[in-house]
Amino acid sequence: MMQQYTRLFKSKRVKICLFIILSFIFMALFADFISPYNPLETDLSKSCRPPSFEHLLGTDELGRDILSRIIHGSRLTLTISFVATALGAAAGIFFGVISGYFGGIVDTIIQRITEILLALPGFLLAIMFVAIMGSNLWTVIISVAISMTPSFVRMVRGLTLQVRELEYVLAAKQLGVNDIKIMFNHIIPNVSPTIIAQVTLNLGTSILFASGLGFLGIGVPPPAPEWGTMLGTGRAYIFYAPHLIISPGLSVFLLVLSFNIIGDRLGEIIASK
Amino acid sequence: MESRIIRAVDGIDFTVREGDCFAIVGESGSGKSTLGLSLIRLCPGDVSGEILIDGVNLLKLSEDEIRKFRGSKISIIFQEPSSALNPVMKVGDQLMEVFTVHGYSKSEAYQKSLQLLKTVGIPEAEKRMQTYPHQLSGGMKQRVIIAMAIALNPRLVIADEPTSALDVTIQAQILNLLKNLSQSYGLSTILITHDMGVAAELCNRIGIMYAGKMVEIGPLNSIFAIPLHPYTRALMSCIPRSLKENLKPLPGHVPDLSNPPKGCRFHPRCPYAKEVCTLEEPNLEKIDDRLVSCHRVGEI
Amino acid sequence: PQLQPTTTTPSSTTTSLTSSPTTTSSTPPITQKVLRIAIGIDADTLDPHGQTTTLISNIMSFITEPLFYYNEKGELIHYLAESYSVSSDGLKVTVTLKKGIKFQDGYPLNATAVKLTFDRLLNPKVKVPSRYLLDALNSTEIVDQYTVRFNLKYAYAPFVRTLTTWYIISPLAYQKLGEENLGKTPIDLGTGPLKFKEWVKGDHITLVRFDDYWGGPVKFEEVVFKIVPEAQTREAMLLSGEVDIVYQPPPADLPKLNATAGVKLAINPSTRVMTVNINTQRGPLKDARVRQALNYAVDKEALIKNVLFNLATLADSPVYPAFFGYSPQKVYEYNPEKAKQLLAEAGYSSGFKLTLMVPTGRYIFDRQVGEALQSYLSKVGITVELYTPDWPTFVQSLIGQNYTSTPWDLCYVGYGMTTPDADAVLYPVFHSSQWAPGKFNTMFYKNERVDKLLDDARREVDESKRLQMYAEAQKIIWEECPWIFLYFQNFVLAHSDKVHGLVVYPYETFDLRWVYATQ
Amino acid sequence: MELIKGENLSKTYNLKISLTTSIKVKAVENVSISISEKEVFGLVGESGSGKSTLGRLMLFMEKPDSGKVIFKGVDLSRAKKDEVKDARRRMQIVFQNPDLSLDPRMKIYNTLKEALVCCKYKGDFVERIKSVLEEVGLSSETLNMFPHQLSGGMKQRVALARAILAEPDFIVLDEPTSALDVSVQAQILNLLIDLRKKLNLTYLFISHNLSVVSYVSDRVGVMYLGKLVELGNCDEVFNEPLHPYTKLLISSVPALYMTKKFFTQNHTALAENGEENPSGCRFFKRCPYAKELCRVKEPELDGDKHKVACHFA
Amino acid sequence: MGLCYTVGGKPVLSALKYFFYRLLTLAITLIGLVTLIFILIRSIPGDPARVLAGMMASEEDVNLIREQLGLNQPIYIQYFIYLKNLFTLNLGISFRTDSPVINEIFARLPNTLLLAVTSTCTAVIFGIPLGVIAASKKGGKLDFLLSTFSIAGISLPIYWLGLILILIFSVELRILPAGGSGTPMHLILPTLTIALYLMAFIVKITKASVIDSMEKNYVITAKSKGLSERTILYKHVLKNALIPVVTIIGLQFGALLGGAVITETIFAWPGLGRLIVDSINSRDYPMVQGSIFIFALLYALVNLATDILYTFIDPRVRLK
Ligand SMILES: Nc1ncnc2c1ncn2[C@@H]1O[C@H](COP(=O)(O)OP(=O)(O)OP(=O)(O)O)[C@@H](O)[C@H]1O
Ligand SMILES: Nc1ncnc2c1ncn2[C@@H]1O[C@H](COP(=O)(O)OP(=O)(O)OP(=O)(O)O)[C@@H](O)[C@H]1O
Ligand SMILES: [Mg+2]
Ligand SMILES: [Mg+2]
Repeated sequence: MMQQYTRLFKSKRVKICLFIILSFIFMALFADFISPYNPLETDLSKSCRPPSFEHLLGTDELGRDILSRIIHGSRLTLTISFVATALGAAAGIFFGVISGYFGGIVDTIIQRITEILLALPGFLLAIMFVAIMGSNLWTVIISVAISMTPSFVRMVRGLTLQVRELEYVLAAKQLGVNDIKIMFNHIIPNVSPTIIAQVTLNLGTSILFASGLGFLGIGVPPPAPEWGTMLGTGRAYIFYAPHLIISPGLSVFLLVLSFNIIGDRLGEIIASK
Repeated sequence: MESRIIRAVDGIDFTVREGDCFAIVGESGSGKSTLGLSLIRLCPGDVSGEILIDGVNLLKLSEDEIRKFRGSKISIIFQEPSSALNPVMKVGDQLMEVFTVHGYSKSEAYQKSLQLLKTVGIPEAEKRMQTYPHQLSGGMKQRVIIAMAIALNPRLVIADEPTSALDVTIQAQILNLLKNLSQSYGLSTILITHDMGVAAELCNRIGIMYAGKMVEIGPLNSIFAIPLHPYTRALMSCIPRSLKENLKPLPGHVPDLSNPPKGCRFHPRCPYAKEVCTLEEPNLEKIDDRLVSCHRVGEI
Repeated sequence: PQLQPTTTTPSSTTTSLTSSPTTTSSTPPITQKVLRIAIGIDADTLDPHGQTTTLISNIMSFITEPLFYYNEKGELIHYLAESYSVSSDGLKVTVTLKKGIKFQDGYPLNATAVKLTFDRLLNPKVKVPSRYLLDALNSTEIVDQYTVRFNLKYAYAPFVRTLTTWYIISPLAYQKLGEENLGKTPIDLGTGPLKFKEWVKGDHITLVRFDDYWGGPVKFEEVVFKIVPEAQTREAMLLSGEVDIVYQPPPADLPKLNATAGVKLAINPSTRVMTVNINTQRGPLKDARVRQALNYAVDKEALIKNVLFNLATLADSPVYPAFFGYSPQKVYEYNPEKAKQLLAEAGYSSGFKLTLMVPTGRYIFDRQVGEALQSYLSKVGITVELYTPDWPTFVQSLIGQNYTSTPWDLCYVGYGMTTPDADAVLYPVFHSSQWAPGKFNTMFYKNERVDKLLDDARREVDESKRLQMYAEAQKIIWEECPWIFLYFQNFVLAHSDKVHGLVVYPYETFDLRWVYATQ
Repeated sequence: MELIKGENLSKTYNLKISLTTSIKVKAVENVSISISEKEVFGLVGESGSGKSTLGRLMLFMEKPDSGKVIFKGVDLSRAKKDEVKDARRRMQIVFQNPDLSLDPRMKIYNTLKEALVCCKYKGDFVERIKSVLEEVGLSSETLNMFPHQLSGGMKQRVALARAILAEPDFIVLDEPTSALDVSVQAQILNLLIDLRKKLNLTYLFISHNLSVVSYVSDRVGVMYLGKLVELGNCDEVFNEPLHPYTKLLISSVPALYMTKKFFTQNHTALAENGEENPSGCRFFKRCPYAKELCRVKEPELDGDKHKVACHFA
Repeated sequence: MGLCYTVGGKPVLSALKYFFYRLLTLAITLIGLVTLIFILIRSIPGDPARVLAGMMASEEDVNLIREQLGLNQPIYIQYFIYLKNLFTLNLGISFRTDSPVINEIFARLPNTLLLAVTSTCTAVIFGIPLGVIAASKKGGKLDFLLSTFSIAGISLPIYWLGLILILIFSVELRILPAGGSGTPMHLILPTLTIALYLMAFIVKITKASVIDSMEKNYVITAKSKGLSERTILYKHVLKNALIPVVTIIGLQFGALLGGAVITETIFAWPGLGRLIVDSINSRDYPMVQGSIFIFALLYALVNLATDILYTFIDPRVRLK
């Protein structure tokens, strides 16, 4: 198992991606120290300045330093991405394992609900959810999490169905190990590799999702420097000051790309096992 | 990915005579399948040495030439009948392919395929041509695969554990079929198996493989009667024969081929091992009607 | 580049519109047969009285026409009406119609049509979003074929000016369609220069020329309003020559558009006054000094210049300058020191926390303005949290709450007024009888003197006395600051330089009657 | 002394064979067997004949559709939950595929510990595990290893150790050696025989390998399509098979040492698949001796010690 | 499967029953969905009557409208009325436009479908061959290029891509319309935007699937018959490899409908996605409920179609 992960890091691509992700994490952690300006400090007289030595990535429509906003924005983006994925995956694992392991009526109910949620495009669900709860960091996180939960449930349930029929699970049952322990000790660890790959991919997807909400203007509320919101705002200035959308767009792209490459590689390794 | 060089087959040297059925027997992982695939040049790794069929060295042929050889001069039957057939292609089409790829017209191919299916004992051949593999039982599938292998009357058929995925009753039928075919067509066959019984049913000569090496080659009857190599001997005594006779199991297991033991590869498990065995690799020596590779063959 | 509001229209007419306002130039240009205009939203209904948006209402004004209208300065002019008179008690308004005008379906314009229109407007079963403007109207009666009389419930001086809103429809068409289908099926029902041709929902609305138009036929055969919700896309369509006129191009691109060859901009001030409503009944905001401090804390000129790309004109009164009753005040200059001082005087030197509600995508750069306001207020020690709900929630939070329950302390909002009279702004917004919920005094502002002035001015028939009253009221309001007074939003159209004769009114509307396009 | 008894056990599965179609498979139908203490009961038959299902039913791993299981005099289908749980712990199983019978993500120690925790073992876990490992012929180094570090035979030994740790009376061995090489198979078979003696175990030994079954079993049952067709002492069944199916099976085994042939080669070329014959004998279509009676009437398992279900045996 | 003893050999579940079962679960799902939407949309603050009446309308007018819309009734009655209407396939009358919801939807639906179909087709036509090429040249330069393209394609924010395409093709080059609909030219940019993402996705899964199939035993069998690599790839591998691809394209079609919200916004495409968002933003309850209902129905039908297509490609899952 450890070998799989060492194999992961043998790839050069993965190393680069990991480096990118770690740099964003570093930026997020030390944003207060490394960002050259206060990301919220407006100066209307300096609005929409193109990149210069003073402002490496230029300034935005209110004269705020874009680099500082990107740096501080990584905090939001990574928070949303990690927390939402963690919540979504946790819920997915919980319901998926229960549904797959116990079967019967519990399974039917969970499956029906999953189907209902899957029949509704996740993005619309998120739009409604944000509309109900008002947009703030938490509603964005929760709506991203909710929209990814059903497919997690599906996947985990499928894996659980396979694992629960395996001999070592049957043997544990015959020994009289209780269901909770079987789920925690046997099922979850054995479905986890596939889940980990999926989670990695979802880290990327959730960023696209959250920044999509931001782009539509219903993401993390202003003046927070969320990348998607920056993109959505910058879009109004696309001809006048294209630099407003270049760096947030690129940041989203790079981070998502890195998560996707790592997730893909993980998936390959797990499949090749 | 860390790469390890596995010499699955190492310095194997043997001949199969026309019309012979040669059995290769050995434990799992001893390199039997690798040997089989190498013979038809389908083994993913590097193959060195010489594979001569009617004097033609297969290893010297170009990719195109060897392709023409495959199916027509040399063919192979695999262990898992259910995965060896393309699940989304009709059985008939898969069978006809053998003919069409070697230059037959469609209609000829169809006629020949029908004939073949009858030969391998599939009733209602016309109907079966139109079915998909999953609609056939395991035994039937194996018959289809056998039909493909013998379609162009090849010089050599390699059968890699053709029956180990099948029930005994069906195994008996398939073995029977193979026997009849080789009698009536004069096929030369290499039968790869780990079951001495299966080898005994079908073959007249046998080679015992251990860890990528041949340890004993000779006529089946004499080897079964008096096994000379300690490994052959141990293998025989592992088979539960008559009722309640105690088994004498062979300790340990097949070595890791990426790092085989020095000297005689069998020495760690051999009750007769002496110092020479740990140092020097024995060669196949001719003893009476067979070849044996053991330092101590005369002493035990 | 600096952009100043420009007026593309030539001199105006005051009483009639028999002739085009264009300089009657010598060579008649080759005209383009089809005019293509990119707009942002689709119509919900084609009912001329059922409109909620200025834009669609604007399109309706090409098909149907009101009794009175305004010119590009915002002054009242006669349209279908020939003349009017008001009784001395102010309770009866008599309007004489022009003669010889025909509806597109052939029906003659007469008193019957006017009565039918106003009866429909008063019918509670009909959805009429601006019905509140007719609050004073009791009934309509036919005096003779070309004269109608409006009987009012109470003397309401601005009444005639409200008549600019109501389009007169043909009784014949109304009868043909019936109440339930009006608005769903395009039909010839007005006296305007253009007729319905086609409405493909979500895609386009096409109008064609009405050849017998009383003001003379327009110079193109057809106009297509393409529905393109994204400003960027609309702009791109103009640049790629797919459309001739673009409704509200993206403000940030105006400098670039202005510099683009072949593109012209029509930028005009509008009557939409943008303000920050202050909940005057809450915490520190009860104190007028605090509210004044808020006014001093915001650099409106910088906002206009840097955030709004000059798409606004600084407000020196809540009333639009061309409106009856406008009286200019001294603008609160940007003076954060003074603001801090005022706050200290009020006992809030250490600051406090407020919530600012801002709609998103409703007004020009509304969210950006919100963020800038937040930033300005933080500089005088006031922590502001932004609340950015979508429009329905915004409206609910604005006018659906009482003064204790509003989820905001400050609210960025605009009031677009269609009646060119100070009463239209001051009464519903500042009179204490108009407190929310359900009404528009959402600042919960109350000043007895102002109340009295506004009450009296409504009933006063003498216009000079009314002017005085409004001047006083504006002065008091200005000093008490229930708003952070900001600016009047500008209205922009971008068009190809082949388009000539476009007239823009300060009501965020434009007129196509004199438009022609060269090829 | 009878240890466990299955009475009229039946189990039907729904088998999905395509998107729209599923069929009912009567995996086990009306089978009764009883196994005495310290006995090894062998079960043979072709693939799909219901051997494993019968094994699982006996373990109460799966509830039978009808019939009952009586373990040490307790009727499990009527017993209380706790009693069933307790009884099940006293019945263990070792599976065919060594790769699947151990959790790949658990160290051997933890896998084995689980068994001890379940039977509420009071003593020192490590001691006990070590001693059992020794019994199955493994060194204590194995404890810290993961399954993938072990060979197939070792895994099978661990699986056996896990079963033994639960202190069972009865173990179902479901083809415990068929995935192993002959050499390793021989080791495991000998180990099984030793353990039985040492620990007074009772086995249900399932296999399709007749020579292996004949090597370890005292009594043997032959299954065909969910039915027990022959049952008797091992020697008797293999030397004097009564049922044509048993004869077919025995003569199908490649003749290395088993010399007795009950059919000529031609007989084995009979239609290979068990086609249905709903009313009569299930072996009808494959049976060279079939008569009209066999088509219409299903034979009962009959006989004294050596039972057979054939009208003409 | 080995031997099995069947009960009379008859399928327990016939094709008819299977479809009936599918329809039943679909119905349950849809009812669940409309209920969920019913609750959700009503939980969003904001009063549809007020939105309709306009900000400056008087309270009386608003109340009047509320009454006309039936919003003054208790919520559960509204729900039952809604359900009752739904059973007669009556989706109600739009608050905003006063015309039947179904008409509004059918005015937009073809546009959304058109976009979905053109982009899916484009993506399939290019994506599958490229995927196959990448797989057959596994480890080569071309493969590297294609895999890089595909992973980048999936990671690209679609809204960004759309804007950049507009910038290039409409503004700079002025060769394609930036938005709107009507002519085939209008279709190009939105199709490209969606197709690029989808294609990247299809390349990825096709490659994986082909590689997976190439490792199957039947490929060795085919080789041993003397077939060339090419023949094996196109005759044996591809059909097997396409089976998972088809399913995923079916699933993606649903995701694509969801993504329509964004693309339709950027390209001013008058489709269902925009309609839904606009209706949410104006609290047009019947319209939101109706269009999501149709959306889900469509998605379910696509999935059903995928299942049926499946049976054509994979003989193992034949519908009996
Ligand atoms: N493609 C391959 N890559 C790496 N190692 C391989 C490959 N194929 C075979 N081997 C290794 O070569 C050795 C011989 O394998 P082979 O399959 O030839 O044995 P076998 O005798 O056929 O065994 P079995 O009886 O299980 O079929 C094994 O150790 C195996 O792990
Ligand atoms: N969980 C299950 N669901 C559906 N069908 C099953 C299930 N388990 C077994 N069957 C079916 O029941 C029949 C008997 O299966 P069983 O596994 O008992 O046979 P077996 O004799 O053990 O075969 P093998 O020798 O292959 O292990 C088979 O046709 C099988 O397909
Ligand atoms: Mg092999
Ligand atoms: Mg079994």
